[in-house]
Amino acid sequence: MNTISIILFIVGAAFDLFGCIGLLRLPDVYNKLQSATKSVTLGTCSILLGLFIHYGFTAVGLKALIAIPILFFTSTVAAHALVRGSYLFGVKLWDKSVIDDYKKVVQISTEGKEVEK
Amino acid sequence: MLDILIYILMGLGFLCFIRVVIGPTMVDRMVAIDIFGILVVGICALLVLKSGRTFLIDVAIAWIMLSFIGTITLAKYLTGKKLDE
Amino acid sequence: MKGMGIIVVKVSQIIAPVIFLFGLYVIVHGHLSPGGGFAGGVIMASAFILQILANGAILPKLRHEEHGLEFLESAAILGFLILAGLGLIISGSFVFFANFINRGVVGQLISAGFIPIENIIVGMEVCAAIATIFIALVVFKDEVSE
Amino acid sequence: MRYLTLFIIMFLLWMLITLNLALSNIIVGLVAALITALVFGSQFKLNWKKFYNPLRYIWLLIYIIVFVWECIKANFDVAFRVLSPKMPIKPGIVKVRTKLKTSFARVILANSITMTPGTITVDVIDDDLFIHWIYVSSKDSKIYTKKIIGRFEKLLKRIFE
Repeated sequence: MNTISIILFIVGAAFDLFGCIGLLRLPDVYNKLQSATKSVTLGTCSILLGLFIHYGFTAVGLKALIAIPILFFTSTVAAHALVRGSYLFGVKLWDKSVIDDYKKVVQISTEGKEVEK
Repeated sequence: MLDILIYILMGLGFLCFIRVVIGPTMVDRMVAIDIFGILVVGICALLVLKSGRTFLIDVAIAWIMLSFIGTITLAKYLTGKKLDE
Repeated sequence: MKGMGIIVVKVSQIIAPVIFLFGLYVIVHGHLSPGGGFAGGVIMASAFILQILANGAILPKLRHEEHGLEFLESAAILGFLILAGLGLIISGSFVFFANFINRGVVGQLISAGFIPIENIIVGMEVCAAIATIFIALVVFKDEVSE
Repeated sequence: MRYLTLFIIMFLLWMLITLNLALSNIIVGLVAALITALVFGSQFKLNWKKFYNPLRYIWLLIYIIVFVWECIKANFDVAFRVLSPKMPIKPGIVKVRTKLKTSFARVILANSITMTPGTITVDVIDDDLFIHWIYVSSKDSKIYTKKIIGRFEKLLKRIFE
């Protein structure tokens, strides 16, 4: 087996490990998404890249290469949708958060809708 | 070597299940399920090398897409609780 | 603040055709690799579900789509029966679902007799049925709550 | 023309995932791409002329290299924050104003920000991006605007506008 692909597999598994530790340790939903989604996605992309390097330009290797952009797009959009959904659902930011600019916009839009009704 | 990596990833999936069980709110559980979906893709990619069955990469791609749609549905439930908006 | 926002809408325009094409790939290669009609049909239907989730459903338009999907579903079942009956008539062995087309070489794309055709019909049927179920859940929920 | 662009992209994708130059495969791929283009063509609302400009693909390659480098760098930063026992995090949601005009470029910018560890896009409203940041290092809007999107914005302007 190829040395480069083994290194990529190990790096990928390590990133997955960081992500899952973050999922268990960090305090609130937003920070969990910060660490977990991105570390795990990057780790899985690294594993797929290792698969591509091992198989080269065959059917399996190219499928692994195509899976990388699809995984990037889908996992980013899923993370964004979860963050926006949980904010609109009413999950509060962590107590020690420094700044919150989004609160005003949500308040304005929801109050405006109540006036319309 | 590959065996150890596959076992590590399966253990990480178990960590996600711990978060699903103890997660204080509903959103925590959703995040853990999302992460579990991405981990399974990595396990599938490693199993291709381990077992030599090349169709498992198809399974991985299909899993990416279906897990994406599942997460979008959960997020849609969070935003409005109504599907037709 | 209602709805899904611009990011999901824009990305679903790119991802949905890819999902649909992958479903077609799974269906067409059903006799060569695992998968086949049912799995591919579910993947194809999920592309439509993604569109509805992202853009939001306008009820009259959805009712219109539902009629088309019902027609497709019925047509697929009819085609399946016709195919099975043709096997009974043409093959001469009086077996329902007899494989009456030349089977070709194992491992090539066009082989295995009528199994690819049957896979395509099953895929159409499953895609139409699952999309119909989803649309019905959206539409009827509104009618019940009224 | 929109339909034709979608058809060409789908056919190339089909040839990549099957990787088989037999005649039967090409015919099946053409039919599959045609069905996909007919079903989803009306919802494919991107500007098709931009797909036929080869210069944009070169900038796209440069952008991917820059993006992957930033991604790896930031990922080690987040890994350090997660693993260190004190957890030095200082989260908050900041507002960033972007100069990009087309909505697709804004979406790609938001996705890039989401994929860089440490920052995640909460919403895009007109010109404003709302970003959840795991370590808010300064509260001056000019400094953090440059720090978050300065490295992507110029390249994206060349690719998508």
